[in-house]
Amino acid sequence: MTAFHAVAMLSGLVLAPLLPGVINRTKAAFAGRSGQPVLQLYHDLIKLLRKGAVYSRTTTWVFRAAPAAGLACVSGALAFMPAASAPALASFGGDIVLVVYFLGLMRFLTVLSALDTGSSFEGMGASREVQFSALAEPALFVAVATLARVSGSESFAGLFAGLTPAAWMAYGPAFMVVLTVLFLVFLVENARIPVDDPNTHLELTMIHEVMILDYSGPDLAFVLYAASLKLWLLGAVIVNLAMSAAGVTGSLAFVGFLAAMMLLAIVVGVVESTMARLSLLKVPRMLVGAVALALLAFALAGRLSP
Amino acid sequence: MMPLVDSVHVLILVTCLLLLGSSRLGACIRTVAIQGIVAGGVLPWVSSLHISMQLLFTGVFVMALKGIVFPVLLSRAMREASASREMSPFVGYGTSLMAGVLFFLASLWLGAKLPTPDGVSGLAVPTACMMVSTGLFLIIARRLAVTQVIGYIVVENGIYALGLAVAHDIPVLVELGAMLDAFVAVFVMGIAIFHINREFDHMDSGRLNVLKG
Amino acid sequence: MVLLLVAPAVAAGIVLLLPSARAIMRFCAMGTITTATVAACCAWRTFAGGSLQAGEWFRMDMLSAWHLVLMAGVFSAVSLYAVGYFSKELESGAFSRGKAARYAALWFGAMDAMTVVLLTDNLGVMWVGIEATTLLTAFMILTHSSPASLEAMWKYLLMCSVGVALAFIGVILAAASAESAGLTGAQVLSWTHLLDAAGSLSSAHVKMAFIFAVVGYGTKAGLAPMHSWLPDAHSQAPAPVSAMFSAFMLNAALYCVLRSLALVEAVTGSDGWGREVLLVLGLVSVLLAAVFIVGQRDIKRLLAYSSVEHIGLIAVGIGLGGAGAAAALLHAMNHSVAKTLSFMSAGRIGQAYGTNDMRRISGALHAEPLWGTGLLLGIMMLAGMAPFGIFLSEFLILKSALEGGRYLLAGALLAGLVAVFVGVMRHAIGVSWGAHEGIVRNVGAGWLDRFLVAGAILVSLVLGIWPCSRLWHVLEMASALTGGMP
Amino acid sequence: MNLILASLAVLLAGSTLCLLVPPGGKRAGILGPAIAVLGSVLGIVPALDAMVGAATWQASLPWVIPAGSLAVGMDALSGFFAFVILTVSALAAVYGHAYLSRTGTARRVSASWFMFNVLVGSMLLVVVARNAVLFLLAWELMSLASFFLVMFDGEKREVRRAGWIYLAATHFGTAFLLVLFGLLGIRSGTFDFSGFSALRPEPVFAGAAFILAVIGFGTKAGLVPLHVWLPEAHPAAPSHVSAVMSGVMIKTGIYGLLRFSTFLGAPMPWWGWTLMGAGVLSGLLGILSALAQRDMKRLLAFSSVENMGIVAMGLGFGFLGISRGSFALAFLGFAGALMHVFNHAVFKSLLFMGAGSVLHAAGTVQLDRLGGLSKSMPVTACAFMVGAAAICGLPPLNGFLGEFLLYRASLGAIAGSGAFAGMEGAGLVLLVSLAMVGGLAVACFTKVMGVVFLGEPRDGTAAQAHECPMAMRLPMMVLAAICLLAGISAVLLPGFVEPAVRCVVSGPDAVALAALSLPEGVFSWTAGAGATVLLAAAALYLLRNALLSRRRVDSAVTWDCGYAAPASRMQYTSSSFSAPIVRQFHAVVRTDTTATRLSGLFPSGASFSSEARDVWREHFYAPLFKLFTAMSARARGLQHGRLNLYILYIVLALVALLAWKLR
Repeated sequence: MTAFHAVAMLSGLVLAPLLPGVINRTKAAFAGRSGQPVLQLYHDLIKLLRKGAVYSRTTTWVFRAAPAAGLACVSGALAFMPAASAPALASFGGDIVLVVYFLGLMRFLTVLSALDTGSSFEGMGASREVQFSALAEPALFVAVATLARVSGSESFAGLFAGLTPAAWMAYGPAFMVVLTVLFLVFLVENARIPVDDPNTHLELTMIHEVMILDYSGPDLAFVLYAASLKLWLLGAVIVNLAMSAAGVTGSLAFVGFLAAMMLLAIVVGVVESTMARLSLLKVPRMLVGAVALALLAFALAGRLSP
Repeated sequence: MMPLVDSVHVLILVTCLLLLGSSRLGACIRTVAIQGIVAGGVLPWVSSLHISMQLLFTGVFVMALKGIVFPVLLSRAMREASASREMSPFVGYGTSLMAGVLFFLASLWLGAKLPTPDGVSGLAVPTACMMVSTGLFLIIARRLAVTQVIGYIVVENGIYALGLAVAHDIPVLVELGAMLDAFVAVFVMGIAIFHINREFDHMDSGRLNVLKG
Repeated sequence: MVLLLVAPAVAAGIVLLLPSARAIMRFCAMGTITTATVAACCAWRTFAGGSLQAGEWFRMDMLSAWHLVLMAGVFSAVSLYAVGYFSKELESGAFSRGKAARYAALWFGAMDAMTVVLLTDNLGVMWVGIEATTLLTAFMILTHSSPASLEAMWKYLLMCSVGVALAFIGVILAAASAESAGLTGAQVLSWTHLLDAAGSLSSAHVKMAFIFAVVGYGTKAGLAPMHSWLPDAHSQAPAPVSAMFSAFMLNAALYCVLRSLALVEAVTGSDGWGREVLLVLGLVSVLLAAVFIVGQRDIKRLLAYSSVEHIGLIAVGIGLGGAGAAAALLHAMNHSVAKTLSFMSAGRIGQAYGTNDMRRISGALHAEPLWGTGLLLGIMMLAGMAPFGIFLSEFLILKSALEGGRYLLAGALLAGLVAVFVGVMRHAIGVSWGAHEGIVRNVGAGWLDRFLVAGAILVSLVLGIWPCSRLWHVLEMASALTGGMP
Repeated sequence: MNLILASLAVLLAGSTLCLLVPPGGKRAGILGPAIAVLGSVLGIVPALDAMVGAATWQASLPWVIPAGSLAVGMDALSGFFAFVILTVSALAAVYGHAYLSRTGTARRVSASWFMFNVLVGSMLLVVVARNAVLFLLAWELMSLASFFLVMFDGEKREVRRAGWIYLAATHFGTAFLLVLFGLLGIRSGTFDFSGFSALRPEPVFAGAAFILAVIGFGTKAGLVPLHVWLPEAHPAAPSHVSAVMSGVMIKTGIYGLLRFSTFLGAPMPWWGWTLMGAGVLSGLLGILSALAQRDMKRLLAFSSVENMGIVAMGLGFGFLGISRGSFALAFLGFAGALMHVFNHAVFKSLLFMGAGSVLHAAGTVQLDRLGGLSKSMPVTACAFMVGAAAICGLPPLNGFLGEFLLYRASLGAIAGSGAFAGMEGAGLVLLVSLAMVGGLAVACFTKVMGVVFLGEPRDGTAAQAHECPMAMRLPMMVLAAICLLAGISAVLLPGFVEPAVRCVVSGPDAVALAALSLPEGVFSWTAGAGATVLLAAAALYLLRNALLSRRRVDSAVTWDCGYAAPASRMQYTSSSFSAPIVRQFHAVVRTDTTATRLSGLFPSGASFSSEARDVWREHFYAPLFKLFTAMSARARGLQHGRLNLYILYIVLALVALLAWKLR
């Protein structure tokens, strides 16, 4: 392991808070506003870290420990994610599972801390969170498995390394479907429109935001930072897959990767500006659709010849 | 000898039909007594080739038992229960008679299955079977306890006749033992009838159906 | 051996002279145990040294010795139990000296008749013995005179008399078959002689004789569909009588079937002609019992149907032949132990609750710890739970069925057993646990009762876990007498 | 060997001592667990020895049951299960000591301990038996003992019902085992396992035997649709017994399946598919039903069905792998299944103990009446949370390891489609099912944890709860520590299951045997990552503390969206938490709801309740039983009390026999 191996992870850790900023700017542009600065989240984080905190009397140590642990989890997951030509900090066969399960642990803690407050709104959000993720997880796994089937590797690093422009030539249709699925999962997992609206202020309709209502100070900073890291992590999956079609290598690829991440954020912003939030009852249907699409992609990958 | 033997058999068959067709208990008791005397006493004498003292003795014993003891016991039971006729049997009398004919045909078939020893009338086994089946039918198709005991006696008669027909050498001890048992059985049944009558004020065994399931 | 035949008759006479009901019951127990001890000694000699012969008429071989042991055990245990059982009845005034004397006299009479059945070498005498058993025991049902018990007694009497009359036809036909073999005199009814001359017997006669014997003795043994008297008689008789009926009298009748089976198998060349009949009747019994156990409400009727089931199982085992027959004989012993225990306990629990209706009995384990435990474990044994004996013998019977390639039979048998288990345990759980409402008369339990319950459980455990090899050896030899090895 | 026998002797013979002490006194409550602990400790070391493949032995004493021999033995497979059984049982005994003395009726304590020790002893005997008759006896003894333990609170109607269903189900399973053993015994001429393993059965026979084994052992293991007894019996038992039953007893079914599969020769693909099918069904149905429950112990019981489903998936995948010649994949399947067996034993017994403590503290395990217990019972809450996270398969706890191996197996099958032709379908099924089940498990256990331990008490009794005594806390802490240590010291673990798997996959050649090992360093990666994340979390937490130490930290009420009078009863309940998910799967999980309509301007007294029903029980077993009862009720007309017809039966039987035999 050399210093070079840390580049992918470090870039994520440093640049992740940029993504919400880009998204917000995009949305503001669509709305004709000038909007927040792109670096707004960095300011927020620093400000929050300097503040004191207010805790609900109902809460226990679970509530206090969850943000720190959740941040650790998502950072741990990030260690296995390459950034195009920049290799992952660590990689081994099956790290896909570990990454997904680190995210699972983070969700576990978030949900528990929401329930810890005893608020019925937070309970509502927690319930929705686990419901949607129970469907999003299979979709993600099958989508990734489709890639694994083609590339013959069981780790993220190997996965993307194994996907060459040649493979894209052969499996292009399947990969396009996989991209769609991954994008859906990305939206769901990061609580974006059309599943959730991060900007709403009506507790009844929120999912992720309502679960963290009671956090303040450094805890809220951890939570927000972790959310942006998760956005980066899942975005990286999409971008890595898309980048593999281009077949560029070297530092150019890494720069391309960063650019693509920003592009992804813009796309999200466009989606959020042009779409309405789905009715909560329709979200499961969309997710089942995602699973079905993923299975279709898996079958396609078997049918198409290399 | 054969015509005589056969006519005795026919007589027995007729008693069977009488039992099947009669509703009067008194008549039934008399008929079964006659049947007992004929089957137990007359039949062995006329059908056996050599009459021994043993046979003679058994015959007298059986005749006494079936001709005198059983009818007396039954009549007493009947009187105590103050029932003189079977009012509504499970199977009507006409049907019973038709069933009797069927039994006879079945008995003939069964008789054909069993090789008859030399010197024994071809009717012997069917007649015995006819008696057994008639007795069983009486037990099944009649309501009164007395009639059922009569049926049981007919079965015993039939068995006795069957024994005579197929096996000459059954030791007398066993034969007597069998008779004794039959006697005790009827005796015990008589007591039971008495009890039933006392407890339930009727001796309709068709109504003895509290215990079920 | 002669002593065995005479002693009960003498005892029956003595009983009539004793002054009080308690003395009679005590004497009854002592007399029974003494006789049983003698019987056990005789049986032991047979196991050790082969058949015993006593004159022309009596003979004891492995099969009869085995049943004699069963009889000795069942009669001893039940007579001991009866002391406690009836003393409770005496207190409540439902029992008197006269009844005690009649009961005890009939008890010894029945014992004598059954001993005759087991020891005789003569078909006719055997038949007489069975018929005598019917007549004697009929009045034992009537110990507590009630309309229901009278009805039960009447049904028992008439059905068994008719059945046994049919069996007599079998005796006659068997004797007739000997004609062609040239046997004379008492020989025509002697098992030994008939078996020796098996080759030259008239097979048509023997076959028909067997069918009559199966139906006739089967009625008395409680094989379905001739079993109908059994639940009535068992439920109405006092518990000691039910226990004796179920745990041994049925076996005595089945013993007669086994003897006939040996003959017919010898004549037809051991090709299973007769065993098939037992297989079918046994299977029908098991399945039918299953159906009746599921919805049963009366605890003693439940146990009675369980007897039908187990007699059916024994019949199936015998019908399978070979190791199956040996297992069936073992099963007979297991069943006797378990059934004695169950009926003893059920009787006392019935006394305590004043009813046999299982819907009104609950929490027996709590209300009557000893008898509740006895009943629960007894029913569990009967249902075939390991590690009790019945589990083992059922397994061996089943294995034997599989060994013979009778998969369908094994499947049906298992289905029946599972159904019985499910049905019977539902009742057992309801009876044993739960709250006991209303007044429960405490029937108590003396040291003798403890000894009986613990003894039965222990015997069943030993039979299930560690039946000594000598026992198995005896069983194999005894089962060989039921119609040869296939 | 001697130690194992000594352990058996202590457990089985020593148990009778429990009956000798006065039933009510304190002595029974100490003697019983002491015997269990002593017996277990004696056996653990040799079991561990055997498990790592160090000490295997066989011994046989003559036994007089026909074809029986007192053959016992120990190999890695037995050692593995024996280790699991004894470890959990010893801890459960310690827990039970305090639990029973607090909640049990004093009268029955001694009988209960007698049965407990018999249960532990018979479970041990099951895994060391090397003779089918002995195995069966031990198997039945196990059922019997556990039945009595379930009936501990027999005065409750639902407990009686549960006991009956349990007994019926276990006997149903045994019936199939009887046939299985009978067939094997006849085929090999002996009932010794050594004779069984010498069999080389043809496919038809082996297939039939496999089906029998799956039904027979699957009933004990609680695989759908043979699971109906499990959610009834496990909650009904006292909690330390539930821990043993759910934690280890049902595993004997897995042991039996594995052991007997080794006698049946090379597996066929459909064996694997059958098991995987049962596993997927159990996994999904189990976790969905668990999610719908409102009773904590029933929920845990259904979750056991789910976990056994995961184990069955792994086994099925393993069999499939062998039949297709992919030994490396098969190894992953088996190893994952076995590891999950161990893990489930640890965290399920932990969770049941936690439920027991809740019952002990708050007097109920109805989820909707609990809440906020973590303040009054912090140790229990902490241990329970570790268990809950572990059962969801989350790293860095032990639950992750088994599931990870299974994921590896499925990904391996998918990624290596060239080499393992025909396995990618199975891999996909495994992957999707695991992901589904995993996601739902998170939903299920966040619900329990959140509703029971977090938030505010919903009920007066829950508010007065108190921490349980040390003897109850200690076993939970030990188990939680095992969850954590097993998760982050994973480097040691391959040696744990590898020898056991080698026992199952007998027969392949040397090359295949060489493939039977874990990929190098897999566990060191997961363990390292887990430990790192744990350290990072700790560091971040310290950072947070450091930041806050210089700031003002206030406390207030929970943000209630401006509502004026929040009350604890307004909290999300377990039903409301799980309702959306359960509704989504209403095809397989039915929830009956009863609600009173609101009426009037000022409605009052509204109520709402919901109850989850088991589809299989409601729509399959209950109608079946009803049908049988109805049929038997009709057949009972045969016994109508009419003597005449009874005699007619005799005559008909006679005629029928005559007609049949003398045609």
